[in-house]
Amino acid sequence: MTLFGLYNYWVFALLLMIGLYAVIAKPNLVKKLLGLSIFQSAVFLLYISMAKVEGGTAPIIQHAGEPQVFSNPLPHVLILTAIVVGISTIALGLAIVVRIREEYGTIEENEIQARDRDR
Amino acid sequence: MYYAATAAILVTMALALARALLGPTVYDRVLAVNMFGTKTVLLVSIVAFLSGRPDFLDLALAYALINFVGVLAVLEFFQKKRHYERPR
Amino acid sequence: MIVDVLSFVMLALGGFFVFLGGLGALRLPDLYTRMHAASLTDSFGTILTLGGIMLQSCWSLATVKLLTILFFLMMTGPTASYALANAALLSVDDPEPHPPPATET
Amino acid sequence: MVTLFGLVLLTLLVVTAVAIVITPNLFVAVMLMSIFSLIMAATFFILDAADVALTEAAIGAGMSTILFLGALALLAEREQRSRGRQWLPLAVVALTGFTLIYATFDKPRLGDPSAPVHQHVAPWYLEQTPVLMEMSNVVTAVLAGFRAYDTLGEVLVILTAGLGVMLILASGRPEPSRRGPAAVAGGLRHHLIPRVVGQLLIPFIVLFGLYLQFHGEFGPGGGFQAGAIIAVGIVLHALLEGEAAGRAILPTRVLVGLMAGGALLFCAVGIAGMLLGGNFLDYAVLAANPVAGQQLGIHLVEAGVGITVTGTLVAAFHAFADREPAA
Repeated sequence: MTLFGLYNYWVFALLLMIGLYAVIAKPNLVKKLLGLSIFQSAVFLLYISMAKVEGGTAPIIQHAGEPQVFSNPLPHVLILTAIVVGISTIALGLAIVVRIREEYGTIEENEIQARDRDR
Repeated sequence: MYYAATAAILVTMALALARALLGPTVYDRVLAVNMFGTKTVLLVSIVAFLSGRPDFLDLALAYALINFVGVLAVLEFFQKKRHYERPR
Repeated sequence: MIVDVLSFVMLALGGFFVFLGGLGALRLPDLYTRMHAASLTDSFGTILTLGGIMLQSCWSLATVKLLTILFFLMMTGPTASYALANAALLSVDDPEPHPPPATET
Repeated sequence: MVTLFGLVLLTLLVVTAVAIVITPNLFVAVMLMSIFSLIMAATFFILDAADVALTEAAIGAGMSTILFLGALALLAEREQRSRGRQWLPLAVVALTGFTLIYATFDKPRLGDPSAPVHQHVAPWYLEQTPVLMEMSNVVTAVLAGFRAYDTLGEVLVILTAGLGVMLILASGRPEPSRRGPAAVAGGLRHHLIPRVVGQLLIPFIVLFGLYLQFHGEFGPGGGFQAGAIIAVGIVLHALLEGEAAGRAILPTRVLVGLMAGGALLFCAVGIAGMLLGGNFLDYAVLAANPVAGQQLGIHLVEAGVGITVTGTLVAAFHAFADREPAA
């Protein structure tokens, strides 16, 4: 497994870049939010991969006193809360997109900018 | 045998993903999502046994319940869209 | 011993049916046949796979949880298929916005 | 061997992500996002993060899909083909990605027990949780006990975001028309079979959520997961019976009360610790015995988290479902 020992991190980098590309290159605002979601998930993957310990198990103690290997609980805590915070911020973003659609009649960034210039 | 079953499930996940990518109709994609959800439930159940922590079957239970709500949400979305896009 | 053999056979068959369902969903020509492949073998594969694990769990809390999972999957799977087929059928006489699924090859 | 399965899942993850960015249909993109979340949850499970996998399943595959569809019902489904050159973003992304991958070669291998992350506080948490709190789930103990101040911040962020969604979508509401939400409000009432089966499932979903809430100290579970799953149950009722019936069981003022009440409960536990002579969010003084105090404090804090998360997610769903698309 040492050959693929870094595969998780490579996937993290790829996902991060796919998300980043969607955010900076796609004019559609919903697409940008989906890209942001992918970006977030990539960061989650990085943290959870770092927490993994070979031969370990999830940090829930089965029999007290018995020596056992556990994965690192701290990144789990950080990411668990970050997932819920992530969906709240995505919902906020979607709400703003819906209002933009009502004001401008479009959710394409270039058209919004064109309409702003005309004013 | 656990490994063989898990491998079969993973291959099926890949096939379902291919169906979701190819389409061609939106319903095919919803079908693929639903299939994918069921396969995830099976995968998690088997892996929970493989890693010797059967108490994690709670997760499979959660997936089984949540997946269905997703499909119903899609159905409701279709109905709403049809309603709005009818010529006024 | 017999239980072990039986559970292995069930897991193998379950995996086979799951794979068959996936293959059918990819290869069959139109939406309804694909749905048929997916849902029919989905149910069968699910019963066999979960049943195989259940035999290994030797009647503990895990068995009850597996039975619950099986029960929910048996209820939601066919319902989801029905709802999807219904939505697809209704959309055929709908001028917009989705192409009719029956014309696909 | 299980790690190998994880590698296959990661590969599927990349394929799905590329497809999400490429597809021009936003509905398809949302469906693929749902698959993406399922793969992500399975990956988390294989990487031994049971609690995180549970959260990702409830939030990613459930609530996130529902919210995206709710917003998409108010927007155009097709994305316009982007014209012109995209070389600059592509170059930026390729350069950054190359740098990141180059940097990974200095990272410790996956699962290396001597990695720096595992040396600092984590062993202390794993060692002290059974002693100080007599709990089995270390994740819950760290979340609501050792790092409760952190979690309080997160809960306030969630509350703020939820209020933001409600306020943004409450303003500039178009005049309700005859064809508006009131006319669509039937939900899936005319689809008999999904409706009956769905109604049958709602009590199980809510019960399962409560089980996760109160079982969180022994197994995977806790306020965030429970809140998300209970919210899905309540949203299912609104999907089946229509928006009006969904609002009738939990009106907006009750939802706002829940959102604020959960966060206030959290703060109140902290202040109670101060009044009883300890520090902010110091649970040891809450009961006669420090261990009992820790457990009481963690239970109350988790309950506050669960209430706020439920309220926020349900309120966000209603904010989208209650609107109709601009002409």
